[in-house]
Formats: sequence, structure tokens, C-alpha cells
Amino acid sequence: MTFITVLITLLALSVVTYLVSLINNKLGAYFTIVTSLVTLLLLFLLKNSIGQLASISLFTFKLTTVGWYFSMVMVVVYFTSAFLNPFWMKKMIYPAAYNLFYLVSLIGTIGMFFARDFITLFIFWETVVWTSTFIIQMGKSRKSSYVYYVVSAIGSMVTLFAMMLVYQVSGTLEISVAFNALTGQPVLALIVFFTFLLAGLSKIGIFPFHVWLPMAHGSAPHTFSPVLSGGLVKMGAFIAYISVSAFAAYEAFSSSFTIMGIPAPIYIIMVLGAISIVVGTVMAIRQDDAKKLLAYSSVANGGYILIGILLFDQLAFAGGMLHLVSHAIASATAFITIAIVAHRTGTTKMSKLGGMIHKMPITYTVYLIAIISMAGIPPMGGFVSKWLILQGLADHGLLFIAAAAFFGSIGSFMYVFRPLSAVFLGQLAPKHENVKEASIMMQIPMYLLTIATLLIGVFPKIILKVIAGIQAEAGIQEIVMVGNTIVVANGVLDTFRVFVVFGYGFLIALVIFILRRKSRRVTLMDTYTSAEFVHTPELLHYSSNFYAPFERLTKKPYPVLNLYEKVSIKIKEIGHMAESLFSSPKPAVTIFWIIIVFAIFFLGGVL
Amino acid sequence: MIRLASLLLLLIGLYGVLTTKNVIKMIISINIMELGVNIFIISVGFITNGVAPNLTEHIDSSLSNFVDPLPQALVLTSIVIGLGITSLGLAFARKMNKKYGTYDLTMIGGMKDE
Amino acid sequence: MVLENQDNRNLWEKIGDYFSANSIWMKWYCTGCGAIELPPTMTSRFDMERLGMGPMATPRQADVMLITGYLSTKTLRRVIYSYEQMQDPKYIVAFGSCTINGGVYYDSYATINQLDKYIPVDLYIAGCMPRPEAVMNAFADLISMIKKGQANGWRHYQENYEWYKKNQLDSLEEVIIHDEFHE
Amino acid sequence: MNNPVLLIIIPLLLAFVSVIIKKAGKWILLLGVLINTVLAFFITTGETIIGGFLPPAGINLVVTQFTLVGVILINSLMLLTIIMSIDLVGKYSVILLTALAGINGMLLTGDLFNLFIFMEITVIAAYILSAQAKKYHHTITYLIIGSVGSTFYLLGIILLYHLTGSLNMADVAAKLPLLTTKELLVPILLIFIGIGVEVKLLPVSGWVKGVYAHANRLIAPLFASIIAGTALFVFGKLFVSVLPLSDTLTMLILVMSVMTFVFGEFAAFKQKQVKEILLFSSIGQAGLITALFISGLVYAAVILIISNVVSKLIMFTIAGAFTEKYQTDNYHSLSGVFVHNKITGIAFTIAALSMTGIPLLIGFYAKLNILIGFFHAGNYVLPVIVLLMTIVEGAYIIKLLLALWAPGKEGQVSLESFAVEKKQLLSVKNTAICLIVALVLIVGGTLIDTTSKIVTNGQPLLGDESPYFIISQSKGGE
Amino acid sequence: MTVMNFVYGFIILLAAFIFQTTITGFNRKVTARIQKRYGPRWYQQFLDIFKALRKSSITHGWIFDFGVIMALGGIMATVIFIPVAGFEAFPNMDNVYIISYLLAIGMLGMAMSAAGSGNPWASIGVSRALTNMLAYDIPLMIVIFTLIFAFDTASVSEIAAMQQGMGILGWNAIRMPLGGIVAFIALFGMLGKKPFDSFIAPAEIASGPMVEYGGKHLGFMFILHELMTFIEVSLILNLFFGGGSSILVYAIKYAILYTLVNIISQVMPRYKIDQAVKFFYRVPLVFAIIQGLVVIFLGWGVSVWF
Repeated sequence: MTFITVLITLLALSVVTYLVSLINNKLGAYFTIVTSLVTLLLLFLLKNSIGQLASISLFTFKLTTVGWYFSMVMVVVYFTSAFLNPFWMKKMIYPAAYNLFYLVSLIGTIGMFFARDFITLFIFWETVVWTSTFIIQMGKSRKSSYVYYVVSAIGSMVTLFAMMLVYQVSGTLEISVAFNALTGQPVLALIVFFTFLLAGLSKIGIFPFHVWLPMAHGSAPHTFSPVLSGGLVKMGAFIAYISVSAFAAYEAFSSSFTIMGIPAPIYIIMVLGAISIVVGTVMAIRQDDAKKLLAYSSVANGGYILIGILLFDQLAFAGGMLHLVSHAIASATAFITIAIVAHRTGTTKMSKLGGMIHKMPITYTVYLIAIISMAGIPPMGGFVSKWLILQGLADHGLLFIAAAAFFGSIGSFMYVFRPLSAVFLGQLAPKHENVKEASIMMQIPMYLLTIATLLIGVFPKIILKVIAGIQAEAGIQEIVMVGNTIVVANGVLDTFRVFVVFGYGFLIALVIFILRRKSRRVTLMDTYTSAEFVHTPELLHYSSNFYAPFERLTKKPYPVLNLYEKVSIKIKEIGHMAESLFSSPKPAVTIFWIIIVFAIFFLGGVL
Repeated sequence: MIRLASLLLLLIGLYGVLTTKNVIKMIISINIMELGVNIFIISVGFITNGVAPNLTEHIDSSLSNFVDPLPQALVLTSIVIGLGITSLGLAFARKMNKKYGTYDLTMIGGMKDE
Repeated sequence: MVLENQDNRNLWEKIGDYFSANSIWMKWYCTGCGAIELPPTMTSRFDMERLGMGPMATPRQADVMLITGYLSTKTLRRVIYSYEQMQDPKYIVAFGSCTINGGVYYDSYATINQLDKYIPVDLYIAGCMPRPEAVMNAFADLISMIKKGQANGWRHYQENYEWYKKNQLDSLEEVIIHDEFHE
Repeated sequence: MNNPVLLIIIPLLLAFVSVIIKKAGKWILLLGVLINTVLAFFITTGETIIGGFLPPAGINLVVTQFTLVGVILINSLMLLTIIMSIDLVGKYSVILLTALAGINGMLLTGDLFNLFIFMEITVIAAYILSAQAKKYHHTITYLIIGSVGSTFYLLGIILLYHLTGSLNMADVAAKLPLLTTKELLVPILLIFIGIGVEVKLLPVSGWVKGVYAHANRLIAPLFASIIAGTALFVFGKLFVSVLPLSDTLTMLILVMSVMTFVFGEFAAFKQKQVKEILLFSSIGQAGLITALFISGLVYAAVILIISNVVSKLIMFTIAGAFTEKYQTDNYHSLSGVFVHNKITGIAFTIAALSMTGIPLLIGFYAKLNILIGFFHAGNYVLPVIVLLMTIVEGAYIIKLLLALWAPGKEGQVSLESFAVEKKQLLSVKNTAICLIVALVLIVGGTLIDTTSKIVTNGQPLLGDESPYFIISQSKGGE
Repeated sequence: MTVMNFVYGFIILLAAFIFQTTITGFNRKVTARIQKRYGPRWYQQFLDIFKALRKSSITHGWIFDFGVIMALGGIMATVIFIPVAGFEAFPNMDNVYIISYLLAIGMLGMAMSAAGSGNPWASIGVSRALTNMLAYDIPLMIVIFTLIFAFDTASVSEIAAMQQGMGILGWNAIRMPLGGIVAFIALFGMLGKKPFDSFIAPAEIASGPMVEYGGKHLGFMFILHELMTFIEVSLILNLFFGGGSSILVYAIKYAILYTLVNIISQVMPRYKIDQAVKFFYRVPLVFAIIQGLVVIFLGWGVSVWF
């Protein structure tokens, strides 16, 4: 089976989905599930034909392990989020278009990951950008869609510049070959490195480009937020991967100034990653909207992934690649649970929710496991990847970046706990008395993702094997696993053992607990209130200003937030100036300008 | 000399377009400009003591002091076009006056375009 | 209130009572003038931590509630509410004559005269107010009562819940009020 | 059949017929345009001498591959415009036919003075068309600026004639390099300003806003894509193949073009009326195209013209329909208008995206060529500006699209019920045409090799040898 | 992984509990003596715990119970991984990151259970505790990072072993004095000792996370607290104060370290939580970074002292 067949099949299926959606949009939504499942299966079959070359019309493809890896992540996220689609169909203004775009963006990502040349890469990249832009606007906010597009456009246009520059220099568009022409041209290499990476940075939400993430993730349709955060953000990581593998940044800058063995340009990007970890963490802690909070956490985790991939060594690279998966899954899960809560209650504002655990315990448990992974706590997937990254950083002695990583990882306890506490725990507001648990259909993706999180956490070997393949493909040292144990130069990790010992401890505690007298169940309102009689559950629910002291400390927002707005206002001002200067309804003004132009040109020509 | 004069006319016309507010005056200014250009065109083909470029037996075709006939042809066309534009402009001016009750563009320019 | 004298506890209960007796955490309800007698009791002069006693923040954690003086009807509601939030075994020590018979407020319309009509008191400390020596003595008595299994007010409250409730409602109309302007 | 004169003669002839048979005006117009379009496809490259005198003395029509593209493009667009707005033609059929003749003349003529005449014919027609909105002050503004511009142009060619003794483009082009830069300065400058007024370069195009902003469904695309496209083709012909520019002048014109590009896009970014957005975007694109011509990237410029005029045709038609149906084209008051007109909306969206340069649309192909061309010329600054402006362009286009597609307040899920009242924007016929034209944009952008073959026919346009993007070359053998 | 590993693990658990509870009782006496009191019996802490376990309890729903169990389970698992004087229940599992992150699951469980009670005090306490953690953990982790870089291993027992043989001069706290100071200060934060105890603050937020616990839940919390103290002190002891060559040395060092912390904390006032964050980011963080730079770029204190 060739890749082109797969691509065309998928395209045909998505058109079918669209047509079906036109007749019955709910059925169409089920078709999205089927199609993404088919995609998953087909991609799985493609694993055997890695190395295959394919081309059609404008596009050329090459099946690589890394592309396969990335697209598997993407398809898993798409597939699981698709289960929510049927429930949101009647809330969409263009349900059929949503289904179509949903699948087209999936195809776009796949095509992008397997792209062999720049044009293919760029075209599929833009396909994803546009389809997702049109999906985001079906959510709460048009502005977010706008910001998303603008930031993406900044990234993609600058990257297009880099691609064409490379094409000009090398005469070829093939990614794996084109960059070779840059050897021996350090200045050009520098320009290409920064410009090429920019699309990745903007997509993964690295510091100055992170503004779109909270807006877009926060207000996209609830069904699409998991895809955005779990999937599309990871496209940026792919660009980062190209910039270290095909572009071979380490060789290109080998003669430049190095910091702890890292060439300065790469270090600068890593510092940006570190800044986005800090900014994402701080901002996530401050949010009231659960989806925005998770979006900022994506910013922070994007920083980890970027740092990991850019280090491009045995350890941190594997960590970054693994973090990609574990965060994709955890973040998708978290967004899905929040989406379900929003579906049942109609809001994602944490200060308006509370006590959901008593109504939706399964959703709660799933969310709990997701955030444990997201915060990097042992038995789950997030820990292994964070461990690898931190060990890698320690191996290189990158102090400041490690400091940011620590900040992000401790800070993540704070922000992941906030929705846990404010949405699921605490008092149940009376208006949510009749909220029901997620339906079976919604539970399926939650189970799937939770199992995945656990599997990665306990048996990271499953993923690390593939990552070792990628490392072999990229020509760097492969990550070593002995049995279940990850063995690296400065440490070993056996997550299975950690899991078993945790289970052991849990068992002991459980036994002691059961042996003691059974507790009496009291209502939530029967709680210590300094003997005051409170009958309003909302008053007893601590959810707004959850981290008030911390928020006081970080009150002054950093200036970049308004940067885009300022630039936009400036552009409008200049536009207004141009309009009022040059487009006056009075002919005399234009005649005046004609004379001025004549005079200037004349002077310029004479002198 | 005549070229300077034509240039002067052109500049007068330009000055007129720049400074007047009345549409009729503007159109007149444009006319003056065109006049200047037309005179210039003529002057290009003009040769002192030139001969009319008529190919008859009386005139020696080897003479080199023919007046260039082309500019004269051009100027005719140009005058016609100028006439057309002037009349069109005046018609619009009349229409404008009918609609807004003024010939002054600045008065209308300030109005809202609705 | 009649205290049961016969000891019909099993071994586990005895061991439990031993722990309970030697580790008493208090919730002191500072309603009246008796509260000021407690700081000297706790600090270096008398040091009640010797007995394994110490202050605790909430009724959930506490073993003994100290009613340190007169109770108005308004505070009685809170006392009952807090008492019901405490975990068994729980004890009540009432300070001063106000809790016994109303003391100087015996004819006040706003205070109650006899606390044990509303909640079971394990131990009264007489005096107006009792000095720290008396308080320490009472604590020692409480410990020995618990050890002997005689501090059974909480059990009594469970058994005679209707009677207590009736008394409470007679005086208060409503224990857990729903409206802060009710009183 | 390969006599291009017919392209000029037939409309003129029919214009006279149309004066006589007023009732059948629009059908005659349709017939004329149809014939012209068909003829346009059959003319071949070469030189046609008119009047028997050999050039340089006589008048001739020159058909190069460049003009051929222009003629086919403009005539087809004219046909489409007329078909779409046949109901609005009314008494304008004479004017439109005359304009068509003028346009074809402008594109085909090989003579500088004839160019002037055809330009005047076109422009006079344009003046009259612009009066359709009954905003006479704008028409007068246009008229005055246009007249001054043509006067400048006339003066310029006369000076050239004075210097070279010829008005034939090829002849002039051959003779000009013999002259000094300083001698050439004033005539070239005058011609530049004269053409610049029509091309809509910024400081000298004050008329554009007044005229475009009030034009209706017929007039707006006529101005924005047909007349503007013609002017751009003429600009390219003159400044690439006829007039040699000194380095200083190249630099200055480039600066002015880029300034037009930047300011045009910025001004478009600021606007709230659909037509105003589009018109400033047209100005900006015109700036870019002139910059490309000046830099010698003819192929890229032609592709960009194609992309731009086709997009603008669709967009201005639909924008005209907004004013027609809703009496406003402020996009805030039109929120969700495409909810009821999905196919129209799709056509508009494709056109807008092509304008922004989205892959698989022809605008992207244009952008690729621009970048490749500039890089090849060793110019690294202009690509940056082009890409930055693409971002700005994308920003206002997406804002526009979002407003038109998704009704509802910020912070609320957009629903059909928030949309403006339901009205059919375009008739079925027009919708279909818009959609087909939009599909042309997609096809042209996808089948790149075919597009380039059609446009260049295997030979460089106007001697432009700079590289452009073809799949089979760029992707290497495989 | 054999049965014996689990048995050893259980032994460590039990020993840690008994040892630490005794030390706590002892320190209650020390505290009393500082306050010129007689103080409780040395085994008072045991009495308190067993009494709490004996009492009846209430629950606010399954998460209230589950959180407690998860907390204790997580902490117990962490204790099992702690190397004590070279003795490890599960060999090669003493990675410092595992220990410090596994510790978090206990905290998460506790926080979850506390917030599940529906009491706002508990949530405030949790929010403060987490903020406190963000404050002390960054400087500490940076210093630990420096250690890992310096010794090229993340194993706690290996780092401890590398400090032995040179007497007091081999201790990391001496070799890297700034790092030692940071670790010592951070220990206060970890243990929730004054001045960093605002998340408990009994008089202000009614003991914070523990507000709703009574009976066996409270007993669990006490056990948890003892075990957590053991983990934290052991971690600092192993990493910075040379661990212990034998159990006895280890126990003595441990007792001294803990008592020292307790004594100092008794004469401290309490920081507001944002003050604590500011303090940690002003002093220890700077110290930690200076220490890190010194070690990474100058190499002082890595292989040799002097």
C-alpha cells in the first residue's frame, strides 16, 4: 500500500463525511470517528513501508520514522477527540464544514509530517492553519481565531522566507538535501535557522508567540480544543526537529560561540523555551477559565518539548519526543474532560463550577490521571519524559534552563490542581444538582487515553523503542533500555518498579484504612465553618482567586502581552495617515502630491 | 521662447487646479494646461523658416527644412480629446450643482458620503 | 445525669480509652470570662501538655470541648452545632457557675441557665471563674474518668437524643437557623 | 483568424450600432464582448500594421505573449462581468463597448501616442461609468486628476518624440539607450506619473477611494479588475520593454511602489467597509506589481496580476451585491451574511484566500515566484516586505471573512440566529460564475506547470529571464 | 524484584515511622524546654496518633477517603525508596527525581482529599502549601541539579557515598557552602516549620488542609506527616550532610539535623505566604544560582575540597 493511496482514501472519506454531514450532521460526526479510526489503522499499516518515496502532482513524500511517530500522535488525538463531535453538532453554525475541516486538518498534519520537500511541507502546514482557523471561529470567539491566524501567519510567512532562501542557495527543495548547501555560510545559516524555526515557535507557542494559544484553545469549540492542544501544537515540534536533524544546527554552528557545549543560536531558542515555561506556568496559575489554564500549560509544556528536541542528544531528545506524546495525551484528556463538564454544565469558568466529582466521578478520575501525567508525577507518562529532560539538562549543566524547567514542573502542581479543586472538588452548587455523568460515547475516549497514559507511564518502552528508531534515523546515540529500565549516563529509571512500589504503599494504606472503623458519611455542607451557619454552597466554595498571594506577586503582566495589539494599532494609525494623506476627496491634494513626486524624482534624477 | 510660454501655461494651469475650489475654474485650469501642452507639441515640430510638408512637385523633397507634420496631427487629436474631457467635466459640474447646489468641491468634500 | 459505674468495656475499648485519656485535644469555646484562665494553664506555669493535652483548631480534630462561661441562646446554637461535628468519643467540660445554674445571669432573658439540659456535660468546674489550678485538677479528673470509662456523655447524648433535641428546640426554636436576621 | 485589430474595431462598431438600436443595447454589448473574448483566444503573436505605413512611421499593433495574456485575461473578465451584471448595464452599453475598445487598444498598440488616445477613450468611459453612483464630486475629482495625469503623459511622450523623433514603442526603445539619463529624466517621469495615476500608485491616486467605494456590482469589478489590470499591463509593457530607467529612477520608483504596497495594505487593514478594504488592497497589490515590473520580474508580476484581478472580480462583485441588498458594506453590519449564501461565501473566501496567497491557490504561486525572483536577483529586503505585508493582508482578510461568516458577539458561540436578515445576494447564475471563477483560481494554483505553460508559452515574457517555479524543475527528477 | 524487597521495604517503613515519631516526641520536649515548660512524654506522639486512629470519623465522599489513602500510599512508596546508610529496599531506585516527584503524589492526594471536604479553609491551606512548595523547591532543585551535574549521578545513595571518607569536610554542605545553606533553609520550607508554616496556621485558617480531618483520617495525616518528615530530612541528610556510614551514625546525624531545624524554627515568626515566596526568590535562589555557576564553570567543590 502506498502513501498516496492512503492520502487519497482519506481525502475521499472526508468528502464522503462532508456529504453525509450535509444530510445528517450527527451521522457525519460519527463518520469523523470512523475516518480517523481508518486513518489510524492505515497509518499503523504504513509502519512497514517506512522509507517509501511517493509523489503526486505538486507533492512529494517520504515515509520516515519520525513522521510516522508524529502522525500517530496526531491521529490518536484526532481519533479520541472525534468521539465528542456528535454531541456538539447542534451547537455549531456550520456542522458539515466542521466535520470536513476536522478531517482535512488531520490529513494536512499527516501530509506535513511525511513531506519530502519544502513546498509540500508548507502547503500542508497552511492547510492545517486555515482549516483550524475556520474551526476555531465556530467557538466562542472570533477574535481568537483572528489572533491565531495572525500569529500562525507570522510564523509561516517567515518560514516560507527561509525555505525559499534555502531553495535559492541550494537549488533543491528536498528537505534532507537542501540544507547541505548552507555549510560554510554561517551568516546565512543563522538567518535560515531563526527564520525557519519561527513557524515552529509560533505553532508550539513559544514565548513571544504564545498569545494565540490561550485565546484559541480557550474559545475554540470544546471538541476541537483537545486537538489544538494535544495535536496541532506539536506541529511546531516537528519543525524544531527538522531544524536540528535535516538542518543539522549543531554542525552548522559548530564554530560559533557555545554555552556549555550548546551553540549560541540554539541556546537562544532554548532560552525562549525556558521563558515560555515560566510565562506559561505563571499565567496558567492566574487563570480562572479552565480551558485557558490548560492552554497556558500547553505553552509551558511546549517549552519542555522544544528544549528537549533542540538538545538533540541521547537523553533530552528522547525526553522531548516522549513528552510530546505524554503531553499530547494528557492534554487531550484534560481538555476532553473539561469539554464534557462544559457540555453538562455550560461553562468552563472555574469560579462557577465545583463539586462535579459527586456527579461525574469517572470524568474526575480521568482528569486526575491526566493531570498527574501533566504535572510529571511518577506512575504516569509525563514523569518519564520530564525525568529524561531533566537528566539531560543535568548532563549538559544548563543551569538556567533547568531552573525554568524546575519552576515549570513545580508550578504545574499548582495549576493542574486548580481545576481539580475548583471544578471537581469543593461544594456542589445547587444549580448543578441534576448534572449527569458523561455518556458512554464520551467515556470511550477517556478510557482509551487514560490507558495510554498509564501504559506510557509504566511501560515507557513502547514509545521509547520508536524514539530510539528516530534517534537512529537522525544519527544520534540511541536511548538504552534494559528490560523495563531506562539506563542513562547519570541515572536509571524503572517505572514499572515505581508503579509496583506505589501500589504496595497504596495497599498498605488501604489495609490500615479498611481495618479502622467505617466513617460516617456527612453532607458537604456539614463542614467546619467556625460554627457559623452557612447554607449557600457557593459561599463555601473556594475557587476564584485561588492563588491570591501568588497572583499578587505576579500582578504586573509582562509587556509582550500587548505587543501585538500595539503593533496592530500602529498599523491602523499608519493606514489612517496614508488614507487621509493620499486619498483625499479633493483633487488639489492629489495634484499636490503629483507635483511633489515629480519634484522629488526630478531632484533625485538630476542629482 | 514659445516653449517657455507653453511651460508657463502649464504651470498656470497646475496652479489653478491646485488653488481653486470652484469646479468650473478647475476645468478651465485643466484647459489651460492642455493648451500649454498643445502649444508645446506644436513647438516641437516647428522649424524657423520651415516649409509645409506637402509632397508636391513644386517642392524639393530633398530639402530638410520641412516642418514636422506629425505634431500637428497629434495636436489635433489632443485638442479633440481635451474638448471631450472639458465638456464631460462641465456636464458633471452641472449635475453636481444640481444635486448639491454648489460648484465648490470643498463644500461637498466635507459632507458625509451617505 | 447519671454516670454509669459498671465497667463493661472490652479490651480494645480499654486500650482505646487509654490512648484517649492520655491524648486529649481541646476545642475551647471562648464564650465567657473563663477563656482567659486557659493561657496560663497551657503555658509554662502549669503546662497542660504534660498531660498530653493541647489545643486544636477545629471540632473535627478535638476530643474535648471547653465551655468557658455563660452561654447566650445565640452561642448555644453554635455550641450544639460544633459539638455535633466532633468525633466520638467526645467530652464536654463546662467552666464556672454560669454553665451550672446561670450564675450572675440567672435571670437574663438571653442566656441559658443549665447547660446539661442541652448537651451532655462530663465535668463541671465550679467557681466564678475557676482558677488554673482548678482547671488542671478538672483535667486530671477527666483523664481518670476516661480511663475508667466513665466519661460517657457522648453516648448519653446519642441515647437520649430526642430529649436533648426537645430541650434545645424549646429554648431555641431552631438550632440550625437559616437566616441571620432570625435572632 | 489572427488580426488583432478586430478586437478594437468590433466593439467600436457595435458601440455605434448600440447607439442606434438602444433597446437591444445590452444584447449588443454582450455580443461584442463575447466576440471579443472568442477572438482574443485566437490571435497569435506578431505585429499588425495599420494604415499601410510601415513602423516606425506607421501605426501598428504588437501582440507579444505578454499582451496576449493580458488580452485574453481582460476580455474574459469583461465577459464575465457583463454576464454577471447584465441587468445593470442599461444605458451604459455604448460606454462599455467603447471602454472595451479602448482597453484592447491600450493592450495591443505599439505606439505611444495611440496608447494615449486609447487611454483617453478608456478613461473617459471610466469617468462616465464612475458617475453611475451619482457622487458627482468624486467623478469630478477623478476627472481632474485623470486629466492632469494624461496631460503629463502627453507631455512626456511629446518630449520623447522630440528626443527620438519617433512614437513607435519598438523604435523608441531602440533609440533611447543612445540618450543620456538626464535627457530622459523628465519625459520618463512624466510618463510614469501619467500611468501611475491609472495604475493607482499611492500619492497620485486620490481618486480611487471615492470612485471605488460607491461603485455598484457592475462598475466596481470593471474598475478594480479590468481597468486596473489593463493599466498594470500597460505599465509593464512601457517600463520593462520601452523605457530604460536609470538606477536612481529605478530606485525611486521602487521606493514609491513599495510605499504604495505598504501604505495600501496598512490602509486596508484599518478599514471597516468591505469595498474600502478591497480598494486599498488593490492599491497595495498594484504597488507590489509595479515593484515587480521595475525589478524585472515580469512572470511573477503577470501571475500576480492574474491572481489579483480574478480575485478582485469576484470580491468586488459580491461587495457590490452587499450594497445592493443591504445598503451597506460595513462588515460589522453584515455579520453572518454568508450563512444564508454559502456558495457565494465560498467563492468570496476562495478569492480572498488567493489574494492572501494561500497554498494551492494561484496567489500562492504568485508569491512563490515573487520570492524566487527576488532571491535570484539578490534582493533580500523586498521578500521580507512582501511577506510582512502578506501577514497584514491575511489579518484583514481573515477579520473580514470571520465577520462575514460567523455572526454573534465576542464570547458567544456564533449561531445562525445572530446573522443579518436573509437575502439572496447573487442570482444563481452569478453565484455559479463566481464559483467557477474561484475554481479557476484553485486549478491555476494547483496545476502549476500548466499555468506556467499557458502564461509563458515557453518563451520569456518581455525578455524576463529570471527563474520561476515549475514543479518538474524544482522537485528534481524522480 | 523479589518478596524480600517488599519485606525490606516494610521494615524501612516501620523503622522510619517509629524512629521519626520518637524523634518528633523528643522534639516536642525540646520545644517545651525552649518555652520553659516540662513538655509531654517522649512517646506522646504515638499516643496522639493511635488515639486519632481510634476515634470515629466522618467522610465527605469517596475522594475524601481515597485522597488520604493515596497520600499515605505515595508517601510510603517514597519512604521505601529512601536509602538509609547504604541500605536500600529496592536497589537503584533512589533517583533523586523519583523521590522528589513521588513525594508529590502524596501531597497531591492530601490536597485532593482536603479540597474534597468542601471546606474553604482546606483549599486555602492547599493553595498556600503549593505556593510554598513553588518557593522552596526551585532553589533546592537547582542545588540538587548542581550536585547531579557535579557527581554525574542522580542516585541519592551514590551522592551520599561520595561524601564519605573525608569526615566533615567531605559533606556537600561544606564543599558547596552556599548550596548547603540553601538546602538547610529549604528544609524548613519542606517540613513546614516556622517561618514557613503559613499553610497550617491553626489560628488563622484552622490548620488549613487538615481542617476537616478527624479520627482515622487525622491519624493518617499524622503518620503521613511523620513519614514525609523522614523523607525530607533523609533527602537533605543524604545529599548534603554525608548520609551515614552506619545506621547509628545516620540516626545521630538525623536527630541532630532535625532537632537543629526544630530549635531554630521555634524562635521564628511566621511569614505570610507571599513573603515566603519573595524570601526564597531573593536569598536562596540567588545563592543556589551562584553555587550552580561556581560548580559548573569553576568546578570548585566537585572532586576535591581545597
